Amino acid sequence: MGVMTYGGAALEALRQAMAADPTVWCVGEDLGRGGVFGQYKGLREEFGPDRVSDAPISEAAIMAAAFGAAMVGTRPVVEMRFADFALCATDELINQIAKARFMFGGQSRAPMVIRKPMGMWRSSAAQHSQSLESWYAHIPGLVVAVPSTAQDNFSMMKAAIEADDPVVYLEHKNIWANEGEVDQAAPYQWGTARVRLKGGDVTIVSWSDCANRAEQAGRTLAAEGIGAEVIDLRSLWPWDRTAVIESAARTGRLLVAHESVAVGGFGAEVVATVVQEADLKARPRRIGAPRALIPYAPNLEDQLRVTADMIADAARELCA
Amino acid sequence: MGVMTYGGAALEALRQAMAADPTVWCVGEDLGRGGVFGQYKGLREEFGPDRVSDAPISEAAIMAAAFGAAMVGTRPVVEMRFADFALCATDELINQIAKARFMFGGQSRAPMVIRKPMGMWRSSAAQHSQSLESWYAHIPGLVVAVPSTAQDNFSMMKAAIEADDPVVYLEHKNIWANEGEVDQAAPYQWGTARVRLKGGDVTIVSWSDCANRAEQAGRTLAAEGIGAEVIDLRSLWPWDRTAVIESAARTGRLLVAHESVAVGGFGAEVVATVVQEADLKARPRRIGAPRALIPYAPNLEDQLRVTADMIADAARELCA
Amino acid sequence: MTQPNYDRTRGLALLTMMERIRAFERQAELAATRDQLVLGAIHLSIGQEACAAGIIAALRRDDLLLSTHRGHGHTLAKGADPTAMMEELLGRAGGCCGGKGGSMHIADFGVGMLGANGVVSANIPIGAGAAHGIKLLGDDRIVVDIFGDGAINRGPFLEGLNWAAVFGLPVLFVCEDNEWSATTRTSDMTAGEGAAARAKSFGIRTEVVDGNDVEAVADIARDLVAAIRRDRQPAFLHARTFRQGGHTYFDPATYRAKEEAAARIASDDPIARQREILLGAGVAEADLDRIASDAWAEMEAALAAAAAAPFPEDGSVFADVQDIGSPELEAY
Amino acid sequence: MTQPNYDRTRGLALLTMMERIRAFERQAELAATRDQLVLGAIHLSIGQEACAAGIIAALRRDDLLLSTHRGHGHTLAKGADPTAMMEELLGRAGGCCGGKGGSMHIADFGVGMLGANGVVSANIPIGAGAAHGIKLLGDDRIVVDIFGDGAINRGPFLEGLNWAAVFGLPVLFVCEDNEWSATTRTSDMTAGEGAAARAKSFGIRTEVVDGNDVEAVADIARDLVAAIRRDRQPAFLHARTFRQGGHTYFDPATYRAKEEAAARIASDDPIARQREILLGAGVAEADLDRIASDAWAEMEAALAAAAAAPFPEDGSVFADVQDIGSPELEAY
Ligand SMILES: Cc1ncc(C[n+]2csc(CCOP(=O)(O)OP(=O)(O)O)c2C)c(N)n1
Ligand SMILES: Cc1ncc(C[n+]2csc(CCOP(=O)(O)OP(=O)(O)O)c2C)c(N)n1
Ligand SMILES: [Mg+2]
Ligand SMILES: [Mg+2]
Repeated sequence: MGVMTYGGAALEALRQAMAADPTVWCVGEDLGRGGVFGQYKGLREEFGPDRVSDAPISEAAIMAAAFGAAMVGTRPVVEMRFADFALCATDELINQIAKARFMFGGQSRAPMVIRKPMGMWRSSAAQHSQSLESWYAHIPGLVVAVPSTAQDNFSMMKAAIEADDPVVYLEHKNIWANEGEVDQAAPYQWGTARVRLKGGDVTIVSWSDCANRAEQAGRTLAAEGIGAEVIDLRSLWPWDRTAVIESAARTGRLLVAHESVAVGGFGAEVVATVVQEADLKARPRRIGAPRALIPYAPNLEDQLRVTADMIADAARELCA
Repeated sequence: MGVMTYGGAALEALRQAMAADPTVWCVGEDLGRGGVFGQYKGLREEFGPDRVSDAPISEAAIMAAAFGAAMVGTRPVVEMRFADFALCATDELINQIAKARFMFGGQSRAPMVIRKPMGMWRSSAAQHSQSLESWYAHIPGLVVAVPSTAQDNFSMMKAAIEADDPVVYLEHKNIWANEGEVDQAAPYQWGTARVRLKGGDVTIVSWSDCANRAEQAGRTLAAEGIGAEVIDLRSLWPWDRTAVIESAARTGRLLVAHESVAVGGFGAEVVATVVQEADLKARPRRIGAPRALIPYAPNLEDQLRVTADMIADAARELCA
Repeated sequence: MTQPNYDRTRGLALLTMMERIRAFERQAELAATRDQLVLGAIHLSIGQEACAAGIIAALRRDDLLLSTHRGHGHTLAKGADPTAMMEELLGRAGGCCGGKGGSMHIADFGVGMLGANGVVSANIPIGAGAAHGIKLLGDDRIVVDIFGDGAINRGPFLEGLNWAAVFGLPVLFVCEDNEWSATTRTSDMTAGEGAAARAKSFGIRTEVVDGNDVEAVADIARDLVAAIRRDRQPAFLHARTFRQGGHTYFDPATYRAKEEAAARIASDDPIARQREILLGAGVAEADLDRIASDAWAEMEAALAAAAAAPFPEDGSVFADVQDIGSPELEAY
Repeated sequence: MTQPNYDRTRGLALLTMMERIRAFERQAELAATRDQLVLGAIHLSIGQEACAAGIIAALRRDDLLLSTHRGHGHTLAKGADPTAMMEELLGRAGGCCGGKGGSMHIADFGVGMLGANGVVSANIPIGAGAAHGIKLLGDDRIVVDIFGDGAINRGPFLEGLNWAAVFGLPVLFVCEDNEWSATTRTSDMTAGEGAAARAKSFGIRTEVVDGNDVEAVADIARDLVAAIRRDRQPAFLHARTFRQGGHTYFDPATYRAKEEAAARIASDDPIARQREILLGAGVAEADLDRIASDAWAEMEAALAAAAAAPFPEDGSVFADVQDIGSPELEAY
């Protein structure tokens, strides 16, 4: 146990994996200097430039080359810098990496971790702020990780590197410095949610940084006597249908909150799945961003933010 | 009025728009010879090579160059050949085209029609068969068209070319030859569904070719005395929330069917929206493809197909 | 007039491989047109056999190969079993991809063939990446990465070549230039002097070869492969050939004058040219004919076997999607 | 030692523009560091002012310009109002993009500046497309499309240049080579001889210029712009310059020796160089100093005005998303 930051926890997991397995390597722009958010700090010094590889500004080639190297038996960790730039490598991820094993009849694997820092972060504007986790959840062949705490960014990074599937690994840019206790021995199982708070009145489902806001809302509600069960999905594929359905069936009320655009967001999947499997006491609710683009001005950016207050308000309405 | 094919109707709408407006032009690979599915047949002869432009195999440049040309006042119709290849131009569509007007504070427009023939079609396998309409519905700035009939492929193509927004125009590859009556004067309003069949027992929502299968299912059900209201959304953004909510509230039963992968599909959005606004008699249902990749072998391909029988079966279960 | 020290054994082997490829392609075409056993598109390499045969003759079995939608010839040359290949085209369980990939995704990892690709140009940086993996693993294999003339107009061409040169990777890029990009003349859509000029701008050793002269292809490929294996640096080969048929088997190629193709076929068919060379080297015509008829018989048998082979089990559609998370959700 | 027919008026105008750009950048930096009024990243073009001033001096106001994340200088040179630009950096309602774009998306369509771009290389084919549009509309404008040295390693570089050459489009591509790609030396990640060699491989007329010599930049730009306007064919300019500061205003650039930058700044600052030329041409030092102090005062006032300007109305976040379909759904 020990306190780590969200960013530092993933760095430590990566460091340990690289020390344990010589086929693990990282590639991306500026990694030699530690990466834009320091996620690779010190790794070049420890493992050398071949295993902590700089790259040309060529997201498509970073993705494709890492895939080629994965097919021959290495285990690349791919850095996309901002999730938005990963769109420059969409054919590579969707048409190649996600499909290769299947379309070649099981002859190949793509054990890759594809890191795409996402989310709103201090006036980064429309091309540096997106959250597209629902896209990846829709694509067969991909695993989708959305860790929200230092503990999970340690255990899930470890699991992602160990996985033989391509893992789209979405860290939230706003919480690199968040601190938390990390038990390095804690097991992680894909598709298991973490119950952040227990409660009997309303089930609040969330992930990524929004799960932190949901927990905060849950604490506020608890102080008011409303028992919110706050579930952090942690991975969107696979996702913990069982935990969510069981909880929603028990509380009879479901609220899903995420930072990304509500229309076509993964919240819709959660709601649609639950209502197919359980009867609720109240109509379920989703909170997400309006279908608007992310602006630069701080006050405008705030218009699109999903806050703990909004989550608490919606939960209160649901329980009213 | 007159009979047209689904493919021919869009061709005629495009021809008329080009004749009426000299700023409308088309660009894509092999267009000079009519396009891979004949969607541009005869246009080069009529309008010349500048306005029916071949292109290098450069989807990213086709998209970006058309966007640049749109910013200076032309109205490009962009051909992506197979929706899958459009993934080579994802940054261009999502980070550039969808965002430009907003991030430049309203200074620019991107009046573009981006044609992406989609869907399963005779053993085209994993890289030539995808349906990713839910992706585009999730992206602010984009209009998403999913026409299913000759009439709609005429009226919606016309409306798409007239629109000042970028329209992702998803035709289904399997139905180019489907015939239907086309009233060229029929008005089309974005975000209005077409009620294919009226009925009081169950609401079936669908779009694209799957709407044809849903209608077929509805006819079968009608013969059995089950009144299915079959709603063809026609566009996914905007989409006809009002019609769907009203119908589902009336029938009390909701089934959504689409060809694309169910997990994270737009069917989830429809279900989640309805249950937030209406109380149903039965738990709603979605039918979509499993989260599996599209195979080559015909019998395997059939495993992923959503058929009229499946839709009818689900509707019967819902009404039981 | 063949050189005095002409290597007949190699010459015959090259012809044999070309005949086998052509016979495979003709049988595949029959499977599609006569037998209606192929539903998806297939892209034939008739007229381009010298590239496959000549280049891949220079490789070891453990070397790696990546190819395009027009990849049957390359796959066969790398050593894949024609029956398994034909089964793949027919979507059968015994196909080299279990019937899941079909013609455009044909692959046989057992012989180092890491897949045909349905997305033009996509295999270029993936191949560079396979070479990157080899470099990290530290062995002495090399990669051959084949693509068409149309592929040089997509970004992955630039990104893949730059990558290979920057990291010093053992990969031979081959532009198999058949002059056509589907129904468009590639030259109409390509600026500058094309593939070789672009490759040189990355500082990569670049050679141009008559891609219908299988001996010339084999010679230059041998040199380039040896240099790559020794120096661990990329190289580039621009092989000029000609697509004798349509883009797909069902494309009648009405957009080009029939005479154009006919003249090229008559004057510049790689198999006919190699037969001439071998006749000049004293090989009996009957021996050459036997090579052709053996190849034909082999591929006829491959098609017959494939046509009789079972389709995949329905449930296999859920296999090999991924380990984590079930692709099959009962709910839908 | 200036040439006898040296054009002092032009020389002073070029200096003035460079001083204005530098003053704008310094004020922007103060806004970020001293005043904490800029939340997002800003990328300063200090040391690179000669490219902006020299190239854009050759343009008409109705010509078009596209730029990158490091686009303040280009935008100012094209004629944008510095107060509106500063307001944009501070996210204010009066910003040239209404506060929605910020530094990385700065644009002023009124003066033909079609936007900075946050995605490296993305503006290359978009600029080619703007020229394509001009060709279709049939007028005589031209497009200047500026990008960095790092951008030549992304696919859009190839696709955009090929496009412009194939379609014969009036566009001047400018690689403003400051030697750095964020924290990486571009030369370490770039194969071959770089930008000019690649451009030539597309058969595009290509020139290389000392990008810190504003007179040389202006001369070559004038020639290239005239040729493009006349011949309606693309051209390429590789301008060598140097990024004096970090990648963003908050990057201390610890990855390069302080002495390296210091030496370059001392010996090769474009403003200092142009002052030398003008002094040599007999302009009084006091006149040159006045140009600098006027520029400083202008930009100080721009920052003061911007800092006092109102933020956008909250509701404007829903404006200009699209016409069809409301961005604001009450349900969520
Ligand atoms: C990215 C992409 N765009 C378009 C296509 C459609 N397409 C398939 S083959 C082909 C022509 C390719 O030409 P070339 O690279 O010269 O290969 P060839 O077919 O001549 O072997 C095209 C455009 C594709 N498969 N992928
Ligand atoms: C596609 C993409 N990848 C990565 C980045 C992150 N990034 C921003 S600027 C930059 C360096 C660009 O170098 P160069 O093109 O030389 O321009 P300069 O910053 O030197 O002006 C990088 C890598 C980006 N904006 N877009
Ligand atoms: Mg070709
Ligand atoms: Mg630079």
